[in-house]
Amino acid sequence: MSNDFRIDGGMVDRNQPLTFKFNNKTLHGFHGDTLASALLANGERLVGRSFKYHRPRGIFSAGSEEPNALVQLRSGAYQEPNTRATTAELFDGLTATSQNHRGPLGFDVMSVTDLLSPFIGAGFYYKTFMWPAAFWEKIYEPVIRASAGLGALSMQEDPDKYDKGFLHCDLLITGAGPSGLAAALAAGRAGARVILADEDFELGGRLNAESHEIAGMSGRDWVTQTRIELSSMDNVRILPRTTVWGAFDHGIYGALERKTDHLPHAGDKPRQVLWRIYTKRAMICGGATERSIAFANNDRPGIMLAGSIRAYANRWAVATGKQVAIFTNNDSGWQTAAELAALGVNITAIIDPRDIPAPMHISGASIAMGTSVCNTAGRKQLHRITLTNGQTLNADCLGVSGGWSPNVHLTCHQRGRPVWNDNIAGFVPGGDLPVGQTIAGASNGDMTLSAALKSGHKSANAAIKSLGFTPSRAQAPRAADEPFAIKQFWHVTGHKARAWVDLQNDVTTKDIKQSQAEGFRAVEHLKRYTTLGMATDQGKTSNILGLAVMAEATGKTIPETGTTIFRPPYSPVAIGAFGGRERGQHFHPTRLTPSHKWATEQGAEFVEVGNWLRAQWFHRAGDKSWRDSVDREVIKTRKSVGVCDVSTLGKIDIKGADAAAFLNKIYSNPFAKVPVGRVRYGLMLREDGICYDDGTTARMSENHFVMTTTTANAVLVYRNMEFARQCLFPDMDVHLISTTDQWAQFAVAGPKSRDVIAKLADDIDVSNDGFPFMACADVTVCGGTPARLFRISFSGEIAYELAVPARFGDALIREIMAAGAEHDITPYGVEALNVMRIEKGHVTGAELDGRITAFNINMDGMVNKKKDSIGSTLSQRELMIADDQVRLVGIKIVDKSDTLTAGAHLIAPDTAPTTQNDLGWISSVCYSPHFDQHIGLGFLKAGNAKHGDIIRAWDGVRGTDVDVEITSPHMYDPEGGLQRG
Amino acid sequence: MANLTQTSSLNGYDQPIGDMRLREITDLDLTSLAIPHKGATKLKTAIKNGLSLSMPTPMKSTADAKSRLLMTQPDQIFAMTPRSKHAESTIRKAIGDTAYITDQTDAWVVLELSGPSSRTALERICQLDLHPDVFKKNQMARTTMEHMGSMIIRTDNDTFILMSASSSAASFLHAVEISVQHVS
Amino acid sequence: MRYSALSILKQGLTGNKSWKPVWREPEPKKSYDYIIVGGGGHGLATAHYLAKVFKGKNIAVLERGWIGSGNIGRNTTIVRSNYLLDGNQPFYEMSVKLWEGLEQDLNYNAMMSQRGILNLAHSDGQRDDYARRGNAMLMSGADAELLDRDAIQKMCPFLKFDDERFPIKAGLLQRRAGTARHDAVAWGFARSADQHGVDIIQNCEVTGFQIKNGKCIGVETSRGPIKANKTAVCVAGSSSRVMAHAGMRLPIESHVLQAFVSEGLKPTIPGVVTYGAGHLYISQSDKGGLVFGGDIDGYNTYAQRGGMPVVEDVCAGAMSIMPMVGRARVLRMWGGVMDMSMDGSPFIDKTHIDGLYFNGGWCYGGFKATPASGYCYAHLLATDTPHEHATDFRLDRFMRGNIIDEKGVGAQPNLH
Amino acid sequence: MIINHPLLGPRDANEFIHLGDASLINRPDGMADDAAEKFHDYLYLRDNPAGEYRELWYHDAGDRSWLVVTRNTLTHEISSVEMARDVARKQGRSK
Repeated sequence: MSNDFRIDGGMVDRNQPLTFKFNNKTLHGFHGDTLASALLANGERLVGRSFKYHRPRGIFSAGSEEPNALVQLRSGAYQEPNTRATTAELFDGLTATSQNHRGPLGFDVMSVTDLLSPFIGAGFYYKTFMWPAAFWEKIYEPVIRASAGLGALSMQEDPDKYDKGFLHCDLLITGAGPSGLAAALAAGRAGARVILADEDFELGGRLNAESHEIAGMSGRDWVTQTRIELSSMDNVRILPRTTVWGAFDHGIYGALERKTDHLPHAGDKPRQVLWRIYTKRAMICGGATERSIAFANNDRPGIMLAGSIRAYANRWAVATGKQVAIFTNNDSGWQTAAELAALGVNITAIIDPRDIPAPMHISGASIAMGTSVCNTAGRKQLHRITLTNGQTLNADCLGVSGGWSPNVHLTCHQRGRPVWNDNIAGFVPGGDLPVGQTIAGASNGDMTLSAALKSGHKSANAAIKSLGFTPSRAQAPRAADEPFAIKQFWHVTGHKARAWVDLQNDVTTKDIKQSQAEGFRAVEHLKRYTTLGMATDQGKTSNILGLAVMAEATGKTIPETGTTIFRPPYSPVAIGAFGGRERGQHFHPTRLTPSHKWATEQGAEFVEVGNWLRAQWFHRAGDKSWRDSVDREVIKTRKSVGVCDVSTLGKIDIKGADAAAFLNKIYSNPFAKVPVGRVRYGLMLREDGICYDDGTTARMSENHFVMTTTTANAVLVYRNMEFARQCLFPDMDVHLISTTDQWAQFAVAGPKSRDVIAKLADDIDVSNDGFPFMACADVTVCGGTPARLFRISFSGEIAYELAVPARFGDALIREIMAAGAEHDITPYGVEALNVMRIEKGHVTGAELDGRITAFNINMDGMVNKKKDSIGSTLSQRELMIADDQVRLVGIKIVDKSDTLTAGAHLIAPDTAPTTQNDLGWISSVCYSPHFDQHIGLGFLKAGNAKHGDIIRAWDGVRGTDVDVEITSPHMYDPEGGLQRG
Repeated sequence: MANLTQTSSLNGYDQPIGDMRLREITDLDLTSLAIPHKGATKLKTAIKNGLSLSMPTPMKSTADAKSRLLMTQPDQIFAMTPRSKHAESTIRKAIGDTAYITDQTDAWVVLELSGPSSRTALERICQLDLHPDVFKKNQMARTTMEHMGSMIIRTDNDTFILMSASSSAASFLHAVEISVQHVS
Repeated sequence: MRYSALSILKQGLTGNKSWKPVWREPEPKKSYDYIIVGGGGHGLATAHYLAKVFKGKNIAVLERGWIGSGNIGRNTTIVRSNYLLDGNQPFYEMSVKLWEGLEQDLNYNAMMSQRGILNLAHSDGQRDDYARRGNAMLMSGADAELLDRDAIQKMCPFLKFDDERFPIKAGLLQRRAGTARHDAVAWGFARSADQHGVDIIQNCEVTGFQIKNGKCIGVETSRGPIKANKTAVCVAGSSSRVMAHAGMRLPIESHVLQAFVSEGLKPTIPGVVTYGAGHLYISQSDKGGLVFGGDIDGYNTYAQRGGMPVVEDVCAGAMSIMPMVGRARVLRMWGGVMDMSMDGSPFIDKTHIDGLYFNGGWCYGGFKATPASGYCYAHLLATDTPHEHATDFRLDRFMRGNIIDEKGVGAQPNLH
Repeated sequence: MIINHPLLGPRDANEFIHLGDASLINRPDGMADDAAEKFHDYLYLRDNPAGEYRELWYHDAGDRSWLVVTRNTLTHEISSVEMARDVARKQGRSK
């Protein structure tokens, strides 16, 4: 196999060779590799193209900060764009393709944009593409869009599953590097509940990437020993492959665990789990990220962060070049060089801009102090560098270290504003940190190993002590402090070619200078104008460099120029993971009525109403369309008898000595004196005087009412009544018990309904005298099953509603059907219900849309002015009861062959459909078999005075315009004789 | 006329999944006992005398082998007692008119999840801290699971009662089932 | 400097060395005819129209931080006029018309892109509601189309039409709606206002009003007192705080609205799509990021951050109507503080204090309103009468009962 | 956010529904002469402070209590949580 760049050692498992494909080329790696390490081992240097100029790019880093090596991982519906090759674990059969190029990766035709760079610098698009105006959408923008963007979605439904979960701990430690592990040991040994999370699949952080000694053993052995100890503690939970991505209020952290991304297939398990972690304390042990230095053509494949070269060699046993040069302004670059040399990597040169003696000697390497790299050559692969001393060197890999930036991301999620620290040349956490959060190790500016271990240990002990735990006596693990001197050196000037700051978004030092010249000097202006730090890496390697270049341009210091803050997430999180299980069938819970099984057997078509599935109509042999079914159901109900499951209506039992007084406050019409055994229609207003619900409420006994609400508003009505009960009338003896799910309730309606009820109800006189319109009673049915019977009517016919405990609902509907068989009883669905209520002029949610007053629905008389009920005062505001306000009207078409449509607006004959001429709208329509035509309900300005008028229903979006006659809304049996019969 | 036959929300579902068992419980009466204004002391005595149980407190249920009482609202108790013919009358016999009694037997679906991994499974659906030092035996809470209002009671180390609205019983079962499957 | 392809070419060939600041940085004068408090989109637009259209002179915009630092720079960039109510729709349609000519008016490309907005309907009732709204739009002179499933399928084949719960039944399309580049709108208005002589003063916080005998004669600022004949407050997000300096309580609460952007992707979504059975609106920026959002978090706050439930809710919506976005990743989430008014509609009005004017209460809909808000506010400032399309945006409308409640949820700001 | 319920201890705010300013407890007398003006101010005008704020939350997925939460709108720090019923009684409301 062609692992030409593989060296000895490392943490890859050579006993588990893996095969994978990049751009269709078959390559080989080992278990423990990332896609990036395996590509480098195979000598693949060109892996992608930059965002704007389509410059050839190689692997730049070894972690989640990667700006260049973004690939489309997997294929088909599993294709995952913009995946960092540096964090993708290698598995057998992995496929990946490069992205953002037209034609092969090596010959991207879009790279012509690179030649146009003088004309397409920062903000160029704000200054052009304006003429002619119509060209923007048609020509300019499509071209921009096609060349922008990065990877592509498959456009197929994501086939994977996602899950969510909830964890609780005393102490969350994010990052399992030296400080995080030291912290976990301290807190774990003291007995605190600890969660230790790391985005990597190996614990250890930089101890895997570098060569250190801790407590007398190698850093890597110490990690192993620590992992074993932590794993043995019941109170410690280790979450590798888990990125803590957000710090939210009150100690809540968001984390994403990648469960199966390292496997060829997820099986039937979730691919990722989105954890919400409730913490009492949290420690950020997130380490630091290395950054680059700006110099001409510093973006070529082969130019990498120095520390990542060290990581590839130590952890993955990969030499990233045959001739490696190091350009560093700090001591860590020298340690990198020394370790690489020790591992047998050929170091050709070390270039350091500092005017100090060379910190060490590296065998075979030429050393240039006080010198910088000022240019490079090699389009698809670095092959030469030029130094400021005029020297030219051959190199196929250049490691750059511009210093290390503490990972302060999670400290900024709640207003924290990092502060500049000159000693480490970086921002450290500052400002308002999230409550309960502390920071340790390099994240806090403790850049050396011993300091990191100590601060992890110490901060953990302080955190658990504040929770009442007694820290163990163990000391912090011992290690040496490596040298960490740095000179603030950002930018090699004096060369004309572009020097990159943000590699992914192609922001160069020239762009930053132009931004300065044009007045975009505030940090946020700079970012927004140049797009610095806006790419998928969110500027992890570029923000501070950009700030420094701006500071240079304005002649200010970095802290005077500003700071850099980060928003969640720390690294990007899949939309699917946020969505979790809530997809398709399980987007919301589904509620089923007690007769659901029976209705399914009866050929019901169901419709979703506020999570309920309700029978819309029942298909019968001979029905040619749904209209046939609905017409049949209406006609048979009006002629004989029909039955409908109305269990979805909200039901609230209201109990207590003050129940009647309470309802009198809640309803706008009087309720104090409803007799026991009677039902009353009630109208509920919001405090602003708008109707929001209506329904019937039955007084079952002195201290017991049963309220019905509309299906949609059950929860809201309950909540509002709890508000009134607890906050407005706290001493009333009244109690609310939601009983919606307790009862199966069926409306039995039609002239023969009394016969049906008489057969079912035990020992009750259902004659009109014995049980008149608006009567109610606790009864039993079918030989002793407890039930409630109400004589109420929505259809306008003689009608009853019969309720039994829900477990008897299936049996009851079958008994009702049997009892009604002699009258050819018909089940009816919500469509027929709707037809009958429109014929009758009853309002529903289509009318009560949250803007409608009692006045609008001609029920102003129901707002009792002699009592103080919710909404009564504000319902009387001048413009809400003005004569020209809309009123509920009935609508019939003039030419019966026309159809009516809901949503049409009402306008006068011979006027244009304009806002000024708008007279109202149609809220509900249906075909009425009774009237043999379409009818509707609607709202018309001063509509009460216009019954009999002919006007127009104009429906521009549907292209219709029909003459209609305005009528009373009570079209069917306006006197109401039938329902009282 | 024949008595009406009963059905249960999940037809007596009972399944072993991994090292766990998930089943529907259908042999209980559920009633809510609203405490009349200033009537808590009276009710407490009545419960002691009539049900031989002490008054539950906001997070702690009281129970014996047959029955369990929960405090579901500051002025409402929830009783889980052996299934009888008429829940309200049965409770009224025990405590008289010391509370406003409302039958809730049919308003809830009751599941029991038991087995060593049950807490791990519940991590995927229940946001409460169920660590045995925090959520102890007989502790109860009302909360939300997959956007469904629910109740959870720890009846033993690895045994939990989970309750939710009966109309969405199938959705609730699915949510619990998936949580169990995902960790087994 | 006039911007054009030629200017870019010239600069490019000469090393991009002569670009000038887009706006001056003047010191504040002792007094102005007009002070506009707030250098956000609306304030800058007001300055532009006041100077350019209404020929106002001696105008300053005072900005506490950097211009465009408020909600103009932290929104989901949607422009539309698809409102239902008479009090709103003509105003927003006026705004869309101003957007359509904005680039030429400003000589600045704000990338107004009329890619259309599609509101999906998932039930017959919702379709009828959209019909009523679409008709109101047509009546105001706007465009609107009620699409059936097939027409939607042609436009957006990636949607999940046969969702088990909320299948797509219809949609309301406004083709002239779209998106714009938010920051550029602020910069474009600022540049034009500056060129018309307006002093844009950054880092100048108003700390009080000088009120004498019931008249406002100037402001106190962090850079000293400044006199003004007319003081126009335009600080949505901070309205209550600023107006409290004048002793006013407003029908406004502050809430946070979060927005989200994904990593850059090749063209995926053509225009703006909204979900009718959940909380989601989504579009794609020119850079390729999916830009999306949903409901406000629901509690009062002045902190520009929200919680996890909203992003989960919004993404669940996305997975329901377009499950092909599952593997796209959320790159960044942020929050903006909204002036949530008591009926969900804004205010452009005089106050009871002579010389003090108020513009605010834009809820989460202020971006699209930017040009019309600026125009109508400038009209009010210049003429002391409301513009014909902004007659209902009065502070006394709750007293009189002239409520403009698009959502129909009443006096509860977190529901609007 | 986490709301420390006086009876139930800390609970995720997602179990609660937010209503608004705690002054909504002080519903005016609808029969008073100046009721129209009082109700306007009560329902529509807000202090909307940037800082300490007393607000009403409802424990929807919990014990159905209404709570008065004192929370800082700049930092979200919660300094006290009370049962709204107790607050209402303290403010003189009864039946």
